[in-house]
Amino acid sequence: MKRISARPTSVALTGVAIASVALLLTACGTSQGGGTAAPTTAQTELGDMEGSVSLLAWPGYVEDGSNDPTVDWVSAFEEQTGCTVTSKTYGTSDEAFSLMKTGDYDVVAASGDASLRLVAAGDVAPVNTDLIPNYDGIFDFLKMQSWNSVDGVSYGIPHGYGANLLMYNTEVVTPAPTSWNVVFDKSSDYKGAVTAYDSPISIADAAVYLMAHQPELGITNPYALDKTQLAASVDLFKNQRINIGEYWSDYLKAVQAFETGDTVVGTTWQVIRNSLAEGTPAEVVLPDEGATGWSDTWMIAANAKSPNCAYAWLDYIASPEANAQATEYFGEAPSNAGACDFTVNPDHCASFHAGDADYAAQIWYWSTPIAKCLDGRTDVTCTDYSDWTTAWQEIKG
Amino acid sequence: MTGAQPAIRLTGLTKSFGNVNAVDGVDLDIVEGEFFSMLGPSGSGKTTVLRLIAGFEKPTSGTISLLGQDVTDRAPFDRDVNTVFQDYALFPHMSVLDNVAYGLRVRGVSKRARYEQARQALDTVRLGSFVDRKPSQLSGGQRQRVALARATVVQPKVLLLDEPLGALDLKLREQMQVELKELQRNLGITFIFVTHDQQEALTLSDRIAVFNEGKIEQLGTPAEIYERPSSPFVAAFVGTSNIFDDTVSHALLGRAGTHSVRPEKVSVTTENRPLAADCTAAGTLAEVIYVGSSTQLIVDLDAGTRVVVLEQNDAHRVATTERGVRVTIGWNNSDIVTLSAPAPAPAILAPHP
Amino acid sequence: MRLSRSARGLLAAITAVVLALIYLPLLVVFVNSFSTSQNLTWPPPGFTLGWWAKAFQSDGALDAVLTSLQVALASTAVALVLGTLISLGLQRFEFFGRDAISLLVILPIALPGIVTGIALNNAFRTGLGVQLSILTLIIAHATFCIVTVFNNVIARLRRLGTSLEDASSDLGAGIWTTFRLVTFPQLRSALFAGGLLAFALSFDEIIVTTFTAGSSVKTLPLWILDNLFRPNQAPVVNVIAVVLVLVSIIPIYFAQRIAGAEKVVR
Amino acid sequence: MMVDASAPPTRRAVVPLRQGTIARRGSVFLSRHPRLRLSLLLGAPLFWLGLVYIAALAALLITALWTVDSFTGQISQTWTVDNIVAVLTGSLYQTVTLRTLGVALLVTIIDIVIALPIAFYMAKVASPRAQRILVIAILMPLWASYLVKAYAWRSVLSQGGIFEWLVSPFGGHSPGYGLPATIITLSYLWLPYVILPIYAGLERVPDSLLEASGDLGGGTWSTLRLVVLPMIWPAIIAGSIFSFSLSLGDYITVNIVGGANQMLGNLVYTNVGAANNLPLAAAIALVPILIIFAYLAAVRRTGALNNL
Repeated sequence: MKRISARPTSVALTGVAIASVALLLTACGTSQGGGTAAPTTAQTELGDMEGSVSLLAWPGYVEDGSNDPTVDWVSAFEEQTGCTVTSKTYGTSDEAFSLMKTGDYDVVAASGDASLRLVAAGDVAPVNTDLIPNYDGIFDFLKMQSWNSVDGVSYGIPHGYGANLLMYNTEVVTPAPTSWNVVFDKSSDYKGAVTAYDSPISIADAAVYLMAHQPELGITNPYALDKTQLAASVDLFKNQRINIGEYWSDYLKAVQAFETGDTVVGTTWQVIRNSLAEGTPAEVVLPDEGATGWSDTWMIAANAKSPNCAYAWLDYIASPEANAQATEYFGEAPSNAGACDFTVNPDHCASFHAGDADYAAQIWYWSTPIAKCLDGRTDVTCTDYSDWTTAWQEIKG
Repeated sequence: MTGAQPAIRLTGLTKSFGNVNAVDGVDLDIVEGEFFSMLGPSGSGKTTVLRLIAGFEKPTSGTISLLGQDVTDRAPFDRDVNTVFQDYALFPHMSVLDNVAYGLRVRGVSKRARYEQARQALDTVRLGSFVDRKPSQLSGGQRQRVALARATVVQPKVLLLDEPLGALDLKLREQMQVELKELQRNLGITFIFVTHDQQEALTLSDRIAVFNEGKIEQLGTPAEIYERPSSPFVAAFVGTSNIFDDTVSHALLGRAGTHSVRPEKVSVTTENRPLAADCTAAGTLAEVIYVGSSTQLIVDLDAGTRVVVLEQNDAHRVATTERGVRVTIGWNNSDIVTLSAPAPAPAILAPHP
Repeated sequence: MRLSRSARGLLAAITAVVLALIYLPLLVVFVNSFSTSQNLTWPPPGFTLGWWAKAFQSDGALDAVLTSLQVALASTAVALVLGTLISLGLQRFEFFGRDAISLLVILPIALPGIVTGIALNNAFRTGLGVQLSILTLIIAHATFCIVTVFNNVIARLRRLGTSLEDASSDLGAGIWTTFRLVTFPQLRSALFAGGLLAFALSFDEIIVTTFTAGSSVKTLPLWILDNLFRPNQAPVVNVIAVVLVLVSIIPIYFAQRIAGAEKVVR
Repeated sequence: MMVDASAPPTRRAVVPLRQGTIARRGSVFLSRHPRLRLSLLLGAPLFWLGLVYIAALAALLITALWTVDSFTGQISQTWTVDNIVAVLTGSLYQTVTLRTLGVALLVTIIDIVIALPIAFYMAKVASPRAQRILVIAILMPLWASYLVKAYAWRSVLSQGGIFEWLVSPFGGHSPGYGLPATIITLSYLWLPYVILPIYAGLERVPDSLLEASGDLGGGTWSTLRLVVLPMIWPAIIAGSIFSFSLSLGDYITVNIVGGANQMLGNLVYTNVGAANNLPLAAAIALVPILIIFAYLAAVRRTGALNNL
């Protein structure tokens, strides 16, 4: 949902969603090595600052105080580096992809799907992490992952991440659930008060559940579903549908519904839990089956006009202070371990499980489902994002 | 009536709306300086002719000349004629003064000069003290005079008036008739006046064209039109007429054709009393209607037709007021008008004016 | 019409109830703008003026209002010109295809916004290969705003008839002069009313806007949409809405006065 | 005598008509060529509507006959009616179409029923002053953002919300989020757009007609039914076009208060906004287009199209 969910993380999801453009991923995906067009060499040393830098990011990743005077981490960067920041926000990954083609931007914050497309199209350059001192502070489990590197070459700096958790009303849902079964097999207990995230990508939530509960389906990656596996996931959601009160696509809706009691159980984000009015009887849990989640990456344009300022921005936004500000503002876990010392809320990192590698390991980060199975299977064709979209619409009916 | 060339010359003027000929081959010369009326019932084409002259409509065929110049294809703003509209069409957002000065304004006359002239024109119609009013603040008669001032201040060669008195009440209308005549005489410009009121046309005009079904039925001075109507239509439309068709004419007058006699030309007396008339007929008094200065008598003739008689209420009036009384009526041969066309049957009573 | 007392009373009562219903949600908005809840939950847990203070410091909101004003003014201006032209053409001329044209004018408002939105989006991007921008947004808005101007102007022209224009032309004014001095002054209030509706339509439009605005163009509805989903901004949005409602009294009041004044004159 | 005879006949120098200026010549030329005048008037707007709008619509409809290559994500321009067949035969689309149509019709009916008495009160009962205030009162909510109002209804209709609080003394309950909430909210949003044309229509009904009907013995109801209703019918239809078509294409309100329901707008939106499947979205968009065209064709004869 492009506008309905303008919050960056959800928009990021949309980005994932939109990138059913599978060609590049397929042809040049991680398993097969870097795209031919992509520059394979990164800058080796830094020069003088150019005086300005142009950023392309999800709304809210680059805040200069114009929306809220107290939310500003751009001014400090400008003072430190002398690089004046001009920023533009985008609404979908497709938009980001085509905007990068204009060559007007030095830096882009890309979601898991767009990032690889940009690499394959040669629009972004490898990033020499040696030139970014703050890279050292990034959690190791976020480095060199499939969505930010190609063939062992880093293409960017991780920004923030989060999981799609299970939230429940502690007064209604007892005992405290540890499994997604409260929203799937047992959802009828809470008829009319169950919620789910309104996006085709949510189908992966069911797939994660099925991985644990129906191993005979052979799901190994929730984003690589063949027809049978998709059908099983869809069935799970169709059974849930009759018990759904409403789907949510923006967290204000979710927050309100939990506060008023219109909703008692369903998928959520940590930030939603944290936004609930004090005294709301609701808790979140990362169920035993694991969960889906997201992670975004800062990248540098292949033909950046101001590569040095760009490097400076990547370093700055990865710094504990800035990383803390940006990720806390949007309610996601910071990527820099040191960020936890700089959050306004001292419990921010704890509540978002930042740096908890075990926790992070249970997260299946959003990827775009494509026909060529992401889990490496070659004997079947996987369902792609448009199949998922159709399926999701049919689930909603 | 000076100019050798007519102020307006219409040649074969035709205007069709769809397959209806609103104006059907009108040829007409209007002399410079005359007060010319176009008279006819509604739908007879008189207003369309006026709009054609003004340029609001384009003729289907035929030409219009203004002082010898062919203006058929000219736009209204390109013709030296001005119009006083039936609804006056005063600009509601302008003051009276601005309304009157409008024609001068679009001619590029300076503000001072045009206001000066407009004031003068308003003085002429005795509205000098109303210059700052809006048209909506004026009475009907005042608006009418503003419209006149507005149309005349630019000194048109020809002034077109489209039933300008139609919206006024009787008293005001009679007053305005006099004023119009005066104005025309003072300005010395050609007036073309459209009306369906025969009385008005007779009162004001130098000449009248009677319109019927898009054609000119008769053209002449008021006296000619009234005294010598050329057709049953004219006889019936202008004033009241007793129209005798072929059969009745035979019986009463002993001639063939259609004839008419004006009610006031018919004398009446009680039966058996002598009547000085070329021709007499006997009948019964059917109705007596008192109309103020005169009395209208309706007589059923033995010959089988009904005749209207108008008697002045003066000293000589025969006081025949009882219905059912036997009477003799009579008229002089010179008062019989031969109408060219056969009378429409049944043709007995013309509409009362 | 002579209505019985009870009938008049009933009508008045219905009107009052519906007005109350109309203002109930606005009251909620108003109250929430002072609520300490960040999530617009009811009943409000506490009172604060903080959102009002925040709203007036928000450059983003101010920029968005300015952008919306720009877009609404520009598209209203275009709609005024095009709407007037069409009305003059359709009302003052007889020709084949008039009905088709009036249907064409109505279509952009009659078809759902999402249809108009994706059609224009597709046409701009793939058909013409233009980048979406504030210009494409203005084009889109003007397209569906034409109808409000058209309706008001053509109704006025119909009522006006042609006699004033005839009179002007008769007095020697050319086509343009007649329009400038006679027709236009008579259309002014109709243009104002149509323009006001067009402005309101454009100012609050979100669906077509979503599909036709360039990514850097943030109109007020888009800003609101963005910010409604930031819990710490939602009450600020309420403040903006309250301010807009209050400010809107001014143009509506003037429109009413013009219309009222005309009614007296006629 | 009213004409001032003492004033000399005003024989001023005749001011000639201005000739020869360019504007003048243009006027003369144009007045001789009404077709040209017409094309000058309609040229720009028709260019705009035809090229910008109709061409865009046509292009969209053509797109419905193409497919998206799921491998490249590009639109492949091979002709196929698969999308249209899918929309026409798919049970999902049928269900959603019926739901959307039902919502739009209900919203329209509710709005008309509410608007009629208010508009009547405004136009025929209220004093001119009250009339002016009422018009302002009806117009003002239009300026509170659509989104803000939809969210306000979300708040009103929530559990423990104002609605619940108002009706619970009478044993009522909030309908919660779902289709009833959607209908309520949409009715609310479009109500001013329905009241205004009906009010304008009623204002055009002269009081003398109502009096004439009353004079001829028509009771209040028969006057309303036989005289007023036929006269304002076009205005009612005009209002209904707003509420009907705005409801038909809505996808935001149903997201906010509609619970788990989706309408046609959501299907279009999801396909174009998220799934990047413009051809399918275009095919779905055909449904509301057809419905609206059928509606317009049906109401055309009432003259409502001239009364929007």
